[in-house]
Amino acid sequence: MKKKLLLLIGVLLLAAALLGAQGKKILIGFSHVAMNCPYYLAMDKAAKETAAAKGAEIIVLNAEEDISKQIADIESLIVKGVKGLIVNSTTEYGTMPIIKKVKAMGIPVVAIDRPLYGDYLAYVGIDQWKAGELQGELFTKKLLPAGGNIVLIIGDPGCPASIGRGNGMISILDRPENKGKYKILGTYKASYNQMLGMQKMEEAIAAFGDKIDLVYCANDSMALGALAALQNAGMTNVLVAGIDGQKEAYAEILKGGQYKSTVINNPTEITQKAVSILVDYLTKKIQPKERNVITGTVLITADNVKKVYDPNSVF
Amino acid sequence: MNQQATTLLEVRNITKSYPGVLALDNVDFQVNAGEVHCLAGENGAGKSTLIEIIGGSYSKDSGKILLHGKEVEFMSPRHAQELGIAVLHQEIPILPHLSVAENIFLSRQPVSKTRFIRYSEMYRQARRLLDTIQADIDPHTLLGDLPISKQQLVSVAKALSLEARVIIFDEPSAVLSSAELKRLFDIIKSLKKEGRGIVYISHRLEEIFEIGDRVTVLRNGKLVGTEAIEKIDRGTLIKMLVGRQIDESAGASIKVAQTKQVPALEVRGLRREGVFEDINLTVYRGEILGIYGLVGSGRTELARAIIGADRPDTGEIILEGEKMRISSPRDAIRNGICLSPEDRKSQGLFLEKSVQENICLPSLKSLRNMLFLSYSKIAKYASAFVTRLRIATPHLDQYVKYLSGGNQQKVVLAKWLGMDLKVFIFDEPTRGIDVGAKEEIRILIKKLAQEGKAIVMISSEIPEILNLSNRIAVMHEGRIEGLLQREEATREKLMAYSMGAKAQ
Amino acid sequence: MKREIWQRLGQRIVFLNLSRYLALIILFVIASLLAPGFLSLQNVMNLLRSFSFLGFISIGMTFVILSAGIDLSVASILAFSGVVLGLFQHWGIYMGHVDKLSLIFPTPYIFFSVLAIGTLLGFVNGLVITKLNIVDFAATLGMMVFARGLAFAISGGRTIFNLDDLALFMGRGMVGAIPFVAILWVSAIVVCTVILRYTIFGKNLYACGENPEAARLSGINPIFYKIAVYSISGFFAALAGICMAGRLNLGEPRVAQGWELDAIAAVVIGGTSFAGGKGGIVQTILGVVIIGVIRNILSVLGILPDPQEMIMGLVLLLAVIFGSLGTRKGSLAHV
Amino acid sequence: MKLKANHVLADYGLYLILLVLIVISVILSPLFFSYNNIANLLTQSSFSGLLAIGMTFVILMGGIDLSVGSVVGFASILYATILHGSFFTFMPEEIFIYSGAPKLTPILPLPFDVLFVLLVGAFIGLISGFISYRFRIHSFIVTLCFMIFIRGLAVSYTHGQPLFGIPDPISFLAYGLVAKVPMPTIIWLGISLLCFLLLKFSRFGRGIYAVGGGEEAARLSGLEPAKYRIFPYIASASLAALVGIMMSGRMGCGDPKIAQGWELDAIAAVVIGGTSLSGGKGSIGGTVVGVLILGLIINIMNLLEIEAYPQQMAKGIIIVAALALHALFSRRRKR
Repeated sequence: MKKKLLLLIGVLLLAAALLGAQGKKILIGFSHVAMNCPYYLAMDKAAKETAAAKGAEIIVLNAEEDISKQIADIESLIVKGVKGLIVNSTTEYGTMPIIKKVKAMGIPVVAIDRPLYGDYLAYVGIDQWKAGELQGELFTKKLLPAGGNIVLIIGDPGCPASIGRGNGMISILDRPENKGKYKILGTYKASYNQMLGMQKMEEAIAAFGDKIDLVYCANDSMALGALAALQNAGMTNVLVAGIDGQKEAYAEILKGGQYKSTVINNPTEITQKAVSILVDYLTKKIQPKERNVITGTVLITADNVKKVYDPNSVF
Repeated sequence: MNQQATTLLEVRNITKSYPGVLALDNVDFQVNAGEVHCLAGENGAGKSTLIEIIGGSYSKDSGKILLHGKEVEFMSPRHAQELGIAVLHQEIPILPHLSVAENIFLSRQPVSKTRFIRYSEMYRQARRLLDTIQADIDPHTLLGDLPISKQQLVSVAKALSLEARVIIFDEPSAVLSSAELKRLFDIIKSLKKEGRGIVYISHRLEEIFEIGDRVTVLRNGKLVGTEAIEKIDRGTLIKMLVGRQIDESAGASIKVAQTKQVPALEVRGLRREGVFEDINLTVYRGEILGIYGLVGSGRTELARAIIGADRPDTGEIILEGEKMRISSPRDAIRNGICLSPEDRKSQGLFLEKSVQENICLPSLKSLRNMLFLSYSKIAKYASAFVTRLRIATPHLDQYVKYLSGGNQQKVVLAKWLGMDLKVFIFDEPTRGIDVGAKEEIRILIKKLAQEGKAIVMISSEIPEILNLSNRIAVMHEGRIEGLLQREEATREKLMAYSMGAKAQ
Repeated sequence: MKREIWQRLGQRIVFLNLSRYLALIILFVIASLLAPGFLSLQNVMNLLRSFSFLGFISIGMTFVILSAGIDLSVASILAFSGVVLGLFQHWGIYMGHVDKLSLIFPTPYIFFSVLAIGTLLGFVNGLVITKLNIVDFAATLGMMVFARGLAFAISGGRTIFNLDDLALFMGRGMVGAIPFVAILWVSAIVVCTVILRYTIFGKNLYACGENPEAARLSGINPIFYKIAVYSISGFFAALAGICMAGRLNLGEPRVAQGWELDAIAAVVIGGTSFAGGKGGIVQTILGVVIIGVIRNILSVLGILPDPQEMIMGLVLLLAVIFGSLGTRKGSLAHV
Repeated sequence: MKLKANHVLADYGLYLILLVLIVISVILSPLFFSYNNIANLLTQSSFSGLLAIGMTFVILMGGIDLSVGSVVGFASILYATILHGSFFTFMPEEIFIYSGAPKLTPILPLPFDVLFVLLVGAFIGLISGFISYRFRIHSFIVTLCFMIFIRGLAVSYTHGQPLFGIPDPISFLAYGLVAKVPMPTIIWLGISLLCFLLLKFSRFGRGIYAVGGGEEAARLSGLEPAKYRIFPYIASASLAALVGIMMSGRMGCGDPKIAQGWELDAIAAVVIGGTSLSGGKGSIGGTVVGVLILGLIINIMNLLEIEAYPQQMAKGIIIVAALALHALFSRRRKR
């Protein structure tokens, strides 16, 4: 019995080896943070398409925003023998040790969308801080020049995107000329998800009611959720702002309603860049030009929304 | 007993009260070395409270407990055990998933210097203990797999292992058949010889007279008296117990007509693998068929099979001439057969439900207006039975668990009386009920028979069987060993048959 | 002695189930003091609506716990039904964020089929428990994981945006000043109360819950009731799922994570015993309302979600301890 | 002979299942037998494995502990806070306080801060155990309240922020190798062995079985239930705290949001391992195997590149299937 078993194993291993030998395609892994909003889905789609175009094989694993699952994902990607890794890290630091381990095994890591702490080949994404500042500028200059109360809805605490987008905005509010004019009523966490955005907004409404002048969300999905909540509560005078440039958001801005602004952060673009950087590095040994590849951040308001709005776009 | 015998345990004017009731009202009680001291009293007389206090489960409100002459305070059952007092409870505390040996040595397992349990040693000691009481039990078996009677023996063994000076038996006979009881008595006698003090609690007077040296009688919390057995007779004892004279053969006055003609229930070749085989019985209208047998002789299983609680392998059940497909108690009841189960508390009643709900449950169909239950009808229905059966309850909404055993049994009966059923099966209808209530129940059963119902009564109390039944079937190891007319039936015959010895 | 006094007091309180009404009244007073607008029609209606979703599954849970079972799968079934609803309304199109509706068949039928699916899942629970005799806890735990996974799998983990008006009405619609969900919920309460108190089904259910063997010997078939209650629970979960989807205007597999525990908490706070056979819908509603009101108060106080959770936990604990006072064996006897 | 076979099935069926699974996985994926993968499997099983051990104690005693997941998160963040020199101080309203490079200012020298966290864990267990025992409240409810409370606490006092910076010895606990065996696995199996000995060969351990089998019975046969009823919670909570610390090492930071829903995984593993939820029956060995079975299934599905969602579904089915087999075997045994 046992002998037979061993024999069987041997044969299988051999077969596998042969199969492996045939597959010339280079294998890369993408440890994705979640799939709970269109933004991430667009990234997923782009990653697969680009990889295919580049003649590489890609495995995308979804960590469901659980850092421990992400670590496990990365480990199993290693087992599958990926030659390179793209990581959209759940928290800025959480992946640090495992990244160190990956690096030690000589597997290059490209951070995407969220900067991570550790030794990576390149980071591709927007300047989160700048995105926050742009919004901050808008609030202080246009939307609430006289000051007001702001409700902040971020993704996950510890997520670099939220940190940058939040702090960027706050840094503007903290400028000397704005001192004391603005108040952050509360900070809610909705993990970039529309439903949660709505539910958190409802809680905020219950808590602060009419005090709220503006809701600033760390992405458009949550902003759309918040918008729905506000409309249900009939609070049509509260302003809403998001980030990412999701097409539903454009549509809302186009309506010229209470949804005022967003900042372009194109998932497709950054993913394409990230994948090509990694694959080129692996196949053609091309070192990326700069370590931080920052894609453009453009503030989108009612004025310039027409230029970018495309109802048939993926995102 | 002789007064100069050393007193092991003495209890001086103990008082214990629960919210509402005075369970014990300064009661005195003592146990001498080498005597069997019977403790008697109707349910709720305070027997169990007393032994719970002696056993350390409850704390007393006032009074003294003296052990070997000096006062002690029992903190917990464990403490009491350490001081050499063992209680064999009525519902034997068993840990079904642990082996016999572990149940005996729980928390006292023999350990090595490194505090590791030495199983081999433990089993050896257990083996030895079980041998001393001639119990053929393998200490490795899980206690849960043993029949109750053997579990009882295990707890005796535990008591021995505790080196207990005072051993309290709380109604052991309730779960033992006469043969097993005889065995237990032998053991008790030998323990007595070793100079231990035995406290024996029972409802069955004959036992008290058989085993006891002295008897102490309690009645609703008060001490009625302590007498040496040889000084008193049955009548006076009953008087002490009940506080009034009752004629034990009151039931006998009611004559049950023997209408042989109409068979109500016939059982043909009923068989269940390893439980009982080729059972053939016929019960006629208006007769009481007694079934006698040792615990484990398959009588209860037979009853359960007849009403479809357990599925028999082969055999047919014929009700009033027509063959029945009975696959669940539900069908049985639909066709007019009901069972009042052996284990009243866990199978017959809903202790957390009111008297009313318990009585009405099976007959709710008839208590509706159109679709919905009418509580007025329900109340009327229930109260009718409460008065008819003289169920002693403060009100209809009283939880059944607060009733005395006798009244609980009456509630079980009431459940079935309301629906016109043809066959009633009573499994141990008077177990653990006090003398007064026993009689009432028996009379009820006879009345039923008079009304022309067919009745099967399972009992391990020979006098009861002899007194009530028209015919008596004796079971032994899953077979019907003999079928006797009441006239020919005698105590000896029943015993013999139940032991499997066919009498010539 | 002192302890006994406490016990007696406790017994009386528990017996009349007063403690809970008391608590509720106190809560209302506090609330209306803290937030003048608390008892305003508007807010009360909002509260009603917010109760309803948890309320539905709590009703189902009550049935289950009355039968001495426990159902961990409700929240997952809720999410699953929401997703199914979304898919049925976006049939054929590439699942995901599409705003064009394409119904597989008219919405009412969709509702029916979703309810049927939910009930079926519940039915499976019952079947697994009774036929494979697996403990309720474990069986429904399995279903919980399974159904949630199914919800994610069929939606590919995506949120399905935009439902049709009828679906929205289920969640958001108002009849006069009253939210439709609330009406639905209250009527469900009434129906179930009647079923439990005034029908043989109800009585037998209580019986089975307390002592299946005795029930069996009195001619009741416990297996039937076991399966029935789980089906009911599944049904209400599906109903809640539809309403929730309507409220959020999306089918979302992540919805209502951990609600099964809230529901259980509500039922228990209400005073339905884990041991089965004791309690009822009304008590459960009490529990739901108490929990809901406390949450609302905390929000009104402007306490952020995280500390809210913390306080919630403490309050629940205290509530349970208070409820258990007196009864010697405790209000929630060890099963 | 046949009877014997049944006994073997009943007693060792579980190990059989594991064996079969291993064979299947080997056949399905050549990668399975690689050192990397096995190491992975073990490492990832270790954390839930440790929780499952604690859970085994609780379930053997006839209770259930839902709070472990929260305790893991709490311990993780508490440990990190201590390392940052702040002791139970709630973070200010600002959320982004801890971005930027960290500077460790431990308030206790290394072994002691770990010890301290473990003690805090033990204390939590003590409280929940005591409440459940003293007030006779079903442990499900008590630990449910604690689950909510402690998670709230953990998330509150850093506003959900992870705290960066964990000393190397701790990361060694998570990533270190001793003779090519992952450190977590060594800890897990080591502790399993200890607990096995405790349960099998110590009077105390047998006492836990006894109390689980029937508290009143155990009391009457001379046990003092209190300590047996409370100890399991202490064990489970302090093990959870240990896991929290190890997780911090694994992540290089303390994170209050981790380990959500792990309690259910642990429970699943325990019941798959053949420990009965009604208490008094089961073993550590079974639990270890249960953990391995669950881990194995997930692992092999990863290797086969099955998506995360179907994996979840499979998990649900496996829980039920395993229990069904148990039920079948033990019924066969009874015959």
